[in-house]
Amino acid sequence: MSIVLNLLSIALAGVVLNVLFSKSKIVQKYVSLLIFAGLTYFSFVMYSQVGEHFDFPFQIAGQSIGFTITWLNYYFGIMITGITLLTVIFSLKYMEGKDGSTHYYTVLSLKTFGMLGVIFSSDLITFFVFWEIMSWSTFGLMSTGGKDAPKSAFKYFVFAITASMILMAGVVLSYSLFGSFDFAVIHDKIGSLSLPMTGFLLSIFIVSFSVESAVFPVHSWLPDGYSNTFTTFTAYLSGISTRIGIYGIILFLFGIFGIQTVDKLSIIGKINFRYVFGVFAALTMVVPTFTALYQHDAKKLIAWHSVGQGGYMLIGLASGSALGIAGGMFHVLNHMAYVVLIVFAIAAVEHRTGTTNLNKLGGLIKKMPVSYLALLFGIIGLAGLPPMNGFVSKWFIYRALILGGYPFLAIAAVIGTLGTILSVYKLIHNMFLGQLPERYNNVKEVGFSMQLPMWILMIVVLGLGIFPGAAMGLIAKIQVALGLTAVPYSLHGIQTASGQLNMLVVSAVFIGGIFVTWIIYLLGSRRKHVSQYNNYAAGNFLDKKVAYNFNYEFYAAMEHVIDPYRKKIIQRTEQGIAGLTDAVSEYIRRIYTGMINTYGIYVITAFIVTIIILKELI
Amino acid sequence: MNGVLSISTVLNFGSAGLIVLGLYIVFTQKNLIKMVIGIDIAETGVNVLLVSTGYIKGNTAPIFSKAGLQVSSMVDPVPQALVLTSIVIGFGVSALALAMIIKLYEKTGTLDTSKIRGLKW
Amino acid sequence: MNVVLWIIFLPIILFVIGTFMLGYSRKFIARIERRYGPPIQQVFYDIFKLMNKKTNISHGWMHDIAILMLLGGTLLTMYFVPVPGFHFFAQYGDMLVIMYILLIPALGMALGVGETANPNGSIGISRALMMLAGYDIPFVLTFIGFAMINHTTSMYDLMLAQQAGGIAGWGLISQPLLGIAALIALQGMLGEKPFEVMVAPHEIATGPMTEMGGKYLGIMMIQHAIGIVVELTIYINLFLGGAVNWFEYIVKLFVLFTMLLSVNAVFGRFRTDDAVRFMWKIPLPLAIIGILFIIF
Amino acid sequence: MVNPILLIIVPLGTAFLISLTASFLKNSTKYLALLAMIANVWVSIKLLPEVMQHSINVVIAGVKPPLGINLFVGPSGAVFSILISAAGLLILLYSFKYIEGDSQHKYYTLFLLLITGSHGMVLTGDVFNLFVFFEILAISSYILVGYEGKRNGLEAAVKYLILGSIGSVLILVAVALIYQEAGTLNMADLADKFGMIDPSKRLMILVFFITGMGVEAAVFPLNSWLPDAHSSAPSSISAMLSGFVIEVALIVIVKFVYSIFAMTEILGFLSLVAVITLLVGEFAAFKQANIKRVLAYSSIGQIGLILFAMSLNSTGGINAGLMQIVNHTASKSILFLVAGFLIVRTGSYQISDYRGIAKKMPVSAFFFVIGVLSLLGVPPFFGFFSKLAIIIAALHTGSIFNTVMVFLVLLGTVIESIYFLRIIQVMYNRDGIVDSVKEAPFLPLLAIAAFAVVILAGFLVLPQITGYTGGVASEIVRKMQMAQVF
Repeated sequence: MSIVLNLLSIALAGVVLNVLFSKSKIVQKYVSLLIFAGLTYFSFVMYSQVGEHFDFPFQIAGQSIGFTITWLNYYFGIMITGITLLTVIFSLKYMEGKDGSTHYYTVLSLKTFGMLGVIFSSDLITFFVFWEIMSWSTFGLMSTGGKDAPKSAFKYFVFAITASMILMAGVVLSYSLFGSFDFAVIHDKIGSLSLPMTGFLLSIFIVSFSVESAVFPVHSWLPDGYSNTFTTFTAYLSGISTRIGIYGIILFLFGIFGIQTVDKLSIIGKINFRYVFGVFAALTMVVPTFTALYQHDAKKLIAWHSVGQGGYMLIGLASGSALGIAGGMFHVLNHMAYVVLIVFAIAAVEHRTGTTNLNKLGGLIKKMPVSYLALLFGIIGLAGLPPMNGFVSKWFIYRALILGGYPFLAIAAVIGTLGTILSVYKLIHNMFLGQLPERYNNVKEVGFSMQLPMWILMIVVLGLGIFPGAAMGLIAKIQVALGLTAVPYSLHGIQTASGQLNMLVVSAVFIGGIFVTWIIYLLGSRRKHVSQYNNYAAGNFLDKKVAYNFNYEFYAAMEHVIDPYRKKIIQRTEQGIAGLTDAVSEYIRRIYTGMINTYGIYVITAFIVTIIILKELI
Repeated sequence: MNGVLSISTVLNFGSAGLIVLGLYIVFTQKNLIKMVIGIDIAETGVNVLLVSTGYIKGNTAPIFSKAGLQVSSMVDPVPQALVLTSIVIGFGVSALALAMIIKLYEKTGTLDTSKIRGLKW
Repeated sequence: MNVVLWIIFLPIILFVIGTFMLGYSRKFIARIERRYGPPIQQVFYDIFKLMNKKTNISHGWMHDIAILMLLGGTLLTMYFVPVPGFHFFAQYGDMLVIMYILLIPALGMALGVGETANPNGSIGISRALMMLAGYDIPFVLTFIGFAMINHTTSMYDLMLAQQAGGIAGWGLISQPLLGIAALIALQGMLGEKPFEVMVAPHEIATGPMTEMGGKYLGIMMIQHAIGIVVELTIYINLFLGGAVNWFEYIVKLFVLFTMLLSVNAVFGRFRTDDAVRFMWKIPLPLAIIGILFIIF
Repeated sequence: MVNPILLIIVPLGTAFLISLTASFLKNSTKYLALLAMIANVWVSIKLLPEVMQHSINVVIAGVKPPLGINLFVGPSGAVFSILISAAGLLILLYSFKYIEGDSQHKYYTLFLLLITGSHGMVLTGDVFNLFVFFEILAISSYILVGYEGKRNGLEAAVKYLILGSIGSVLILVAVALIYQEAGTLNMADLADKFGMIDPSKRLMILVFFITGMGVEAAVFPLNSWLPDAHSSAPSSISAMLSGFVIEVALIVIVKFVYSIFAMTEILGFLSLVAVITLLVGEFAAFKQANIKRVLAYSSIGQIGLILFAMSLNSTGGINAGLMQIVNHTASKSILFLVAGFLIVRTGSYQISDYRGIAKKMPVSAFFFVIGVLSLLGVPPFFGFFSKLAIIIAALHTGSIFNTVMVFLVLLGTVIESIYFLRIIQVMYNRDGIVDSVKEAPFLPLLAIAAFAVVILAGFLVLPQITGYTGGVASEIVRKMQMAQVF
């Protein structure tokens, strides 16, 4: 019995059991905990069976369909099951009071079932079947948990159904071109295809995956979709759900089409396919990060950032050099770790204070130190500063872009990073720093079951930051499996001829610096702790009534500079398309006028037209 | 003179004219009952066409009324059987149509199709 | 063996140079404003006084850790920037690492000031970060330009490449556009007058330093001194061909610093959005044109 | 060897038996109808295995073809009889609880006449006999559409009647021309002789027949009666009309074009008309507020899809079209039947009034979702396999025209999924205002469940189904010969 089937049957059992035990909440919670623990165990144990193939008993259109385990889907498998387990542990307490928890756990296990099916599929049909299950369950996931969750879920659905229809066209087109759905067969026969057709087929697949991974022009569904639902779902979705699109891009760009064929593709002679894809990735990095500055809701801010970080992964893949691709893949893992950590911290704050509105929070560091620490680790990772993991993959991507000769993509990456640093500080400042409002005086830290995932993720974020080699080994195996040159890595960084990154030394020197400062710090006399109201206020006094934070419009000046350039092109085009469909359907609806005479005239005109046309044909 | 106007061409064009006339009535008249009459005219036109297909010049009706009648001197009986059924069907449909129009008149109070447009778009 | 010696003495040497430069800067600006100004070693006295203050107000544990992060980060950057005679750590981290480590002190200060819960501090930090976004983009672009020419991102190799070409090999001369853009960006990085939006004593009561007193302010001044030297050294290594011996290094430091001070002494302060707009309207296009020259 | 003629005689006989015994059997006439339907299902199932080997030819009243009327039961006849009788049986069970009132027996008589008409059209081997069964089918559906006697029902029935009569006039002209030219009415004989007729006459016959039958098969310009008729008929009847009546008319056209007229050059035109029908159906349904009108327009869309599949001039295409017919019959019937009780319980046709109904009618809402998902072609449901087969068949031809058509079909599916999802979102809305509504009774739910089983378990028996539909496809594509009939 293939291990993949164990995974899928456990996930499916999760769905069934949750529905059965919908009445008793306790059993439901621990059943899903058990299910996801089992899933994680199996996905970790799977490394021994990489390369094993399993066929389904029945066939579709004469083609056998099945699963196979490769290093790439092993890598994604661990991420999916790991994050789902942490989300479930976190939501044991988080979902306690809320209604709709049956729906919550059922759809979560259905989505995991869909995602695992997608990544382990070895042919286009299974890929498409589980892709549909996944996108429908994402819609189900997103439609609960907030007052305007259904509206934003509907918006996601419109994008998702278009993407899956394009994907279906691609699946069947490749079947009719190559006569088989199997990835391996298509990989071998891809060379035989004419260049424009390969380009057309590749762009079909890439477009449908870009919709799922929120690349620039088609990203507008993500911020509302991810932030209007339960905060734990925001973590889960921005952590791993959009990265299945990235998995698709990696699989098709490198696994099936292969880097050689992709490099042969070029538009108007000079600009090759990867560069065009890189430009879109660059836009995905810059635009969402600066929109994040404007957000005053924590979840929306992070949702915009997960769009921006998706741009980093894509630009890494688009650079095409071994370092860049390794950076892109590594960034998927890093991003998952720190973004889920950040959103767990936001969820903890929401759990205690009931709001994620940045204008109303402040000073929670005094009451929720662990969540503060979690958010701090997360934002350092997100901003990509050393000792945290975000820095390592960004360093790879930067080096690949600079040495690969893509200056303008590197410029976009730089702009993106700075935008991230600004908005990320706003997040931690408005929530945890500044004056603590009166109403949050009795706020307590979250319980252990919510802290445990935070601690685990903190260790992962810091651990991967200092010892990136742990994950680089797996990524090197993936690169070799995909036919790319692997990056020479070591436990604490990489050693290439043209430059070396040693995170261990960087962190050691940083600790050394802090130690020296600590000694200087001890030279001075003891510090005196004072309350927040004992503060400089230009001669005036601060007390409970007048406590005020500088939260509202934190970057007013930057918004002042950027505003003229924000033309909201995306929103206008979307409204345009929606308006067009409405107008067309309104016009076509009017054909059925209700007058029987006009219906008769329709019949006779049809009769005459048929005669005229068929006269030529026969 | 009579070579050109052979009876079958006359009947063909006659039935075509009747059908076109009937359909014309259906498309232009606003009154429902006039439309049913139009349909009836069209159906009679078709029946004429059906009967005319079986016509063989100089033969008699396909009924063994007298002794000694040869089958070869009879007109082709098959289309006539068809016309019988078609007439019955036409009659049935018109009866049904008129019954429904009466009920519709009770409900809407008018026979004018431009006014009976409850269901549209 | 001498690596360990360098590791111990480098911070002290740079602290001394930095503090003298700050003292010199007060003297230099005073002279321009036709007054004598405090003695060169005044900054030493201030730091010494602050470190021995009895009452050190702190608003929480993050306030203390922030101070550690602040100076710790600057020391980290200091070790990675090659200085004449000592470039042991340069092999472990290249220019990109340095670019990012530069941000750690800024983040540390931001967190500490946020903890002090003083609105003036928060306004100062938000201005500082906006200014960071302003000057950092052109500065990194100039570095990207150089890295593309020499196909390496290690600062030490870039420095050697410049020294190979003698005076003509200097970054400022071989790529004038990038050099000028970086110079203007450097002005913002050091927080000199036209871009001194974050300290702005008249508007937001010295911004981030509002609630810092006693040894906290002392450590901040130490950090400020070492920070200035490190940032100037980065510019020297990239654009003025680095320094072979210490004498050349100190001369370049003072000449460069004087140029920046002279600009600082005569200019008023920009409004924050004007400062950012200036940074994105002058140095950024310059840098982009410079890079275009390199590509084509 | 059970005689296929039973499929026609049993419902016809029972229909008249019911009207005779209505006076003293009162409301128990429906059980008679049930018996007739069960008999029909049993006969058609027994027929299927035999028919797959060789087609059965039944001679009526002793007169051998080409003069006498004969039933020609090939695989297509058997498969469609199963489809008609099974769907008819389930809808009949549904009507037990749906149709009340003392004039029930009229409903069941017409119901069985409709079944007779459908079986007749599919089984007959004679062109005029086809016209007669077409008329039986048409007349019974006119009355059934206006059965509830409300203003909308009657208006729709009258419109349907007038358009239907125009259609039957055109068909009758075609029959007359066929007899005039080919001198025979038997389909097999006609197939042999059709080649010899001179082209202009062939064109006239073809156009008259297709336009006439097209009115009933709801092809684009001719289907203006469908939205009114299907939305104001009682839901069980709209389920039957959308379920298999329009599909029967469509398969007759396809059978004539392929195996009798053998005019495959016109298929390009047919697929263009099909895609136009699809797009018109989907776009018109996009902004509807009345739930049954949405489903009616969606039927137009689906008919467009089926016709597009069948006009691909390949056995794969027809096979895919047949699978889509099975899927459409099952899922559209579910949607109409669920809509039926939605309307009965909430008393309104407007979708906006069903806000949060899923809480009060969870089972029917769940079945509604399954029906929608299968109609859209979402995997594990049967609809996915039929849609996949259609697109594979379309892209296999490799022509650019078909690739463009496939993208239009996919656009249609996107539009379709948007307006269906809007309905589902309204039904599953959290803050439901619908309060005093109770679930639909058990028997209708059982009927709907039976349809749902077809879609859910479809992929388990996929090889068998494709086997039978493959037989039908190969029979249609092969040109009919006189030899087959003897």
